[in-house]
Amino acid sequence: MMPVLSVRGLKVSIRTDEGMAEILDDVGLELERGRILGVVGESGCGKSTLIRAIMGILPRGATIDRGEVWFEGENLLAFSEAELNDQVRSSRIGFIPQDPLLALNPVFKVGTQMLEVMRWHAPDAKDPTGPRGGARRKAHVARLVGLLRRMQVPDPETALERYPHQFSGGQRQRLLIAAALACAPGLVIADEPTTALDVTTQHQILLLLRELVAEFGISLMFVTHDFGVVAELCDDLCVIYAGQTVEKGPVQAILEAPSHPYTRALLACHPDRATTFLGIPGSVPSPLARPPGCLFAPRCTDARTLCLAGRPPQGLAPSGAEVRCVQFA
Amino acid sequence: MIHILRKLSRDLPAMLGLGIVLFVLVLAILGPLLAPYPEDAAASHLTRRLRPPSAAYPFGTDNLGRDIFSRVILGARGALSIALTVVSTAMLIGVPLGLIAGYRGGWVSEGIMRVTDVVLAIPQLVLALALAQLMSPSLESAMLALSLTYWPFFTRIVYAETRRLSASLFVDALRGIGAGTSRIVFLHILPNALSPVIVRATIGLGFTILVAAVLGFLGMGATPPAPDWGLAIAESRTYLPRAWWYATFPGLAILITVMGFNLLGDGLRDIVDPRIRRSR
Amino acid sequence: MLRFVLRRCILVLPSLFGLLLVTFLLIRVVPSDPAMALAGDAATPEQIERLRQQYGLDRPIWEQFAVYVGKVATLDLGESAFSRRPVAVDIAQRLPATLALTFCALAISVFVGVPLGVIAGLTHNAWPDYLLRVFSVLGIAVAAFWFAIMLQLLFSMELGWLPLRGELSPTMQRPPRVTGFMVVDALIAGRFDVFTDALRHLVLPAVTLSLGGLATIVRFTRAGVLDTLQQDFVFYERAMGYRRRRLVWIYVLRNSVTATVTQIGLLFGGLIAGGVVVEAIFDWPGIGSYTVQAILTGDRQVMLAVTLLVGTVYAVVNILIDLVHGLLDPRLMERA
Amino acid sequence: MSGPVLGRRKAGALVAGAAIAGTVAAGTLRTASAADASTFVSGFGLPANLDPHQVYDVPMQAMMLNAYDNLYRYQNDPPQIVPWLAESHTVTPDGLVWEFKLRSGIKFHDGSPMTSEDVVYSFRRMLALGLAPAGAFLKILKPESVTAVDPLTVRFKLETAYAPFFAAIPSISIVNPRMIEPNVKSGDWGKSWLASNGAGSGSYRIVPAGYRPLEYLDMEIFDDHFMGWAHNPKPVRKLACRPTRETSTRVLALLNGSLDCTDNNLPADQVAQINASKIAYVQKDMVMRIFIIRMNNTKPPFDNLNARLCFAHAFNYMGFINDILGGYATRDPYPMPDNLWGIPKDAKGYDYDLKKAKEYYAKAVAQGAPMKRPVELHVQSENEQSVQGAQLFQSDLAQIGINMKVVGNIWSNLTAAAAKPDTTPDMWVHWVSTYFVDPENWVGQMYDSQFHGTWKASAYYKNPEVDTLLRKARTTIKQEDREPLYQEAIRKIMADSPDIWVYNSMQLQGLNKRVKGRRFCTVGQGAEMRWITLDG
Repeated sequence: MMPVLSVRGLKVSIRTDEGMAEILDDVGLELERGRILGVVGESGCGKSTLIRAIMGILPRGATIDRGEVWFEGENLLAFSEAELNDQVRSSRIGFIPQDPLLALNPVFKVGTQMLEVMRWHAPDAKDPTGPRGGARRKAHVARLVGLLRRMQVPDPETALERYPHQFSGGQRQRLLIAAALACAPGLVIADEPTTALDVTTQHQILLLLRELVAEFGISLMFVTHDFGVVAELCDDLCVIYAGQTVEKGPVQAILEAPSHPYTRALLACHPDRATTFLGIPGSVPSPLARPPGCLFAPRCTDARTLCLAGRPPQGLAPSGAEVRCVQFA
Repeated sequence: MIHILRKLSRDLPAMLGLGIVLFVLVLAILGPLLAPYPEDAAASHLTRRLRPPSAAYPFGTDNLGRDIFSRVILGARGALSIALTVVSTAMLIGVPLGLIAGYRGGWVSEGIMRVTDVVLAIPQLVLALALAQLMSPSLESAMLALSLTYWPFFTRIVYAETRRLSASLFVDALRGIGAGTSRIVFLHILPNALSPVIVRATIGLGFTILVAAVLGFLGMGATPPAPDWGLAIAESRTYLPRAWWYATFPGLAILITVMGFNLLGDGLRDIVDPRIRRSR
Repeated sequence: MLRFVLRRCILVLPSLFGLLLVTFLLIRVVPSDPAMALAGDAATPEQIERLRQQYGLDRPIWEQFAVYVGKVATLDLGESAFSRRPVAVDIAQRLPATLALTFCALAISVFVGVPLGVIAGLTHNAWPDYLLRVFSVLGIAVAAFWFAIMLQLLFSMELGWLPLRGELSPTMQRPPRVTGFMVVDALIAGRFDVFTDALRHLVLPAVTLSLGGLATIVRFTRAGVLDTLQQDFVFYERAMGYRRRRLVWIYVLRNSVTATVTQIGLLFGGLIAGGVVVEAIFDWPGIGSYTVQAILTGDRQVMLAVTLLVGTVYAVVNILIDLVHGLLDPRLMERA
Repeated sequence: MSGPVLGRRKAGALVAGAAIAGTVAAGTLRTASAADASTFVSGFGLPANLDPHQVYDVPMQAMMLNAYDNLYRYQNDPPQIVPWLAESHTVTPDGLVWEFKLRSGIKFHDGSPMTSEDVVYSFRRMLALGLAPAGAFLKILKPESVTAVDPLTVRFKLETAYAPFFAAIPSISIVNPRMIEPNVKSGDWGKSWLASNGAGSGSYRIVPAGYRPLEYLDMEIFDDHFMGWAHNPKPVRKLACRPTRETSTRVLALLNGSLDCTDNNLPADQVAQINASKIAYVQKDMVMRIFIIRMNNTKPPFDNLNARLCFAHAFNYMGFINDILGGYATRDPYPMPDNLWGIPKDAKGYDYDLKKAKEYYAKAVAQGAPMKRPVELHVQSENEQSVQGAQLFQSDLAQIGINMKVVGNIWSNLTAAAAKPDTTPDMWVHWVSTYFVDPENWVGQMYDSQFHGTWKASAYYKNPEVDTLLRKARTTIKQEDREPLYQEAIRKIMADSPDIWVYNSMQLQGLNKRVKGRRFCTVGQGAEMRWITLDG
């Protein structure tokens, strides 16, 4: 079966004051329909840039040097900004941001913001035969209220009339999940949506997401730095280090037998909640000056001379995971 | 500092501003050496009144036959000194008041900020004109009036910054380890509050030159025969529109100088403003 | 909301009182003799002495101040030593002219400055931004009077499109005074010829006066937009596929104009006093020229009244500004 | 590089301005259709308010000559005092009792007839208010001494003989008590009402709704004026006074036809440009308005005659008059306008001569005068001409070693300061205009020590012989008896050189070429509209 989302060999660099920074070097991942893909990496590894590249919202000065982003059989990189806006964002790819407080516009009512999205991207938005104007808006409101109720937001009818700061953190995240689903997209990208929440709320949100994937028939790309979350939620896993996919495959397989030394080191540090990476000696090479060999080699306990010679190729590990390490080449 | 300069060097308008400011500074310092007719600061030559620009007088001559080019150069010193005097006086008054009001809180703060409000409400021009009357119009009266009306801007900025900083963890920690008030205020809060102050000051320098020119226009600023730019414009009014050069060149001098300070100030603000800094 | 306004209004009173006291003392130390001003050029010393007693100018200063405050409380601003008309009447006649001019200038500043500021912010550190920054600074730095004369030369003399000076053509019959605003009164009287004539007279002074404010508004809007563009919600809104124009002009803009609105409040007070030069060049019959006249003739009652007026306008505008802030950002209203 | 090229390149964007200025000068501009054939748009200044008994200055003269009438009026150039409301007058030989006979059939603007009672009311009102125009009368006339003998005869009984009495009669406007009385508030003689309204009989009627102090004033023709309109078949029917503050606006407005005349103080440097235009020209008229640099004779070194003579020889009179004023003034070395009677034929003033100035400097120093003391010259900042004169003086004084500082000041401060000798500046600059045509207006009030404390006498000059002469001249009735007294006084004053007398003014007024029939007189300065016709 063709994956919903497939990223191949993506390379993105950004012009900075100090020179060209290679944020993404070689990222590849696949997300199958109806599954949940966890994308894991340290902060600064390029996770946000990956999301931005998929959505087509790269910061000024950033260029895609190489690679492909296939979504439902179309190459998103070939889309113009207007096409992305018209045909992809919200309507086909929903987005759940990291910090629900900062992501909502503080000076507009929640309803205004959500309806603004639906006005342009809801399934009936471009339907010339469907209801128009006030009637269509009414339909949108009804759908939103339904969604909010499903998300267990209290008082869903009045919620639309309130401002973001009048909700608690967990409620805001539920609002954003509802917003992501409002236009019935096939794919939802979630950017560390639980980081800002306390542990209990975090757990509730994860449960909710798990249910929604099945209920709404969506595929979910879940970006996080937290292996614990991945273990709880995801079907597949993609580990990114210094702008490269180093290991990808089914979650179960990788967690049981991590193949790449980086994945191993991560899991060794904090098998459950790998939120800090202090356990790995050395530091990530600067994106301004990537060494020629394996990017993890300077920190790798198993590094050999071969590792410094050139970028290691992808190989298949016994666990079934694709791994970027000379051991499996 | 090096960091700021390097950032600045990438900001074209800001570099333009810096260039202008340095140029005016050179004019102010070396003016009498650079002016072709330095004696025209005071002399008058009735036989060559109101000549249009020519090779001998690139900017033309004024109503007393003086070389406008020389007078524009000679005027830089006055313009800069009024700007520097006003802004530094305003800072001397405004910054400490802002620190006190921001750090102390309570009725002291309330009192200071109320007074600041009252002063902000005094129309600057009215005060300047009234003082000009009181002291007989002169550069000094104009400077005093402008200083007396400009300090609240600094008080407000420093007050806001101090309030923000003194609520911060870092100052809390200092208090915790028993640092004295004056130590906290002068060594820790003031340097942190300084960048918006510097930005405001840079823009204020330009602003002051302009208001001084308006006072000159109303006959309340510098007194003749000082080679003051604003005064020259005021004097030129009688001869417009025929003697266009008389108003134009001093006007350009004001325009370029004020522009220089403002571009520099804007550039600095972009660099030191932490919120905008993130984008760069 | 009503409570908020009331509270602010009451807080303004001590400030105005302080303003009045400061101005009163300040004007008292000015050497020109109001009695002499009242008596006129050809007056004899006896005439002057008589006026001094008549107007209580020989009384102690605190007594004069108390009398004055009592009168102000009943809206009696005294009599101009120069025109010998009640100051309140003069101000009532002139204030609409200045307000109309100020308002138009401000409208130009806002409707031109905000879009330009947004464009500058969107094109941060690219050519449009550089150009707009330089031009906005030019707007602040150009001497208003020079610009005014250039406008006169171009639009009144060379092209003949707009009138040179004044508020209304001399041949026009003034409409009956209802609001005092020429443009409004013309409409009330159904006189469209007067209406267009008055509007045409407004253009050049308003454009001249708008320059400084325009530049300020461009700068603050630019800074606000730059600030807002850094916010997470802008990325979120783009990711959600907000239409580009609506994103910028509705969702970003409303978050960006807080500082601009504050500046409008500061500008308004400045414009009223700063209209002096513009009113002089275009012979605009407003408060600015009145103030200069009062200062040149040592007319204390007028100087006091004008200061009080500008202070009041300043305070009122700032209350309005706070209200606008509240409307723009619901969080502020709740905090207040 | 040739001059113009340099200018063009350097001026950059401003070339546009220059080019426009050039075309304006060339006269290729459109004419604004601001005025129609019966509306005259006047650029004369407006008085502080409209009450002729409260204000008396040059703008008031221009206003009241149109809105009000006087018993006698100055006409023509040189000025002659001619019967106006009064058809004749008599005076007793001792000069104490004056009787004026009114014409019959004079109507006020409200249609009511003017009688001698109205004249009595007007003079009593003027005296009761005691403001500017009353200055000449307060000491010699009591309100009850003005009486109506019969409906057409008014009698004035003076306290003492006062020769300038008759000369000052044209300064008093006759007002209509029937319009004023209903508007009187707490015995103010209708002061606040008349400040914004009209109650006269003059050729033009004030339109109260068209008045805003100092900004604009609309007047319309009074068809029933007692002199009739037979002399002028096509008079100005609407008079719109639109004073313009800025010289540049004034000139532009004249050049585009939106002003029919400017005020009388056009700078000489604008003359050529206006004369080059197709629609306007500059009218030059000699008036009686002298320019003086005052010296405070009580402050050293000005208490020393040689010091004063030194200063008097250091001013470049002809340079100032010829170069700065473009020759539009006459050198007037006397304490009086040179076109008035009373000047001694043999009097010779002082010339610009730095060598002589140096000699006097040395003499003054020898007598212990502190010539090294920095002195101040106060000017009226808003008046460009006085500022230029001061700077010229300054640069010459610097050559002979005198340190003079120019101080900008304003009229109200200066007149206040002049009230006491110690607050009066070392030197200051002002003009003395024609309030009434009599030597008393100049030399009499400037150098009689009884006027010390008024700005006119701010030299604080005191010479008992001069006092005696001036006082005698004041109470002597016949001009031929007064003339030698003034001549003698002036000789003595000039010998003492208390002030520096510079010039007598030529007034420059820009006029639209459609303005015909203008009559000039130094009092009113051509503002009397009843003579004017608009061409086309």
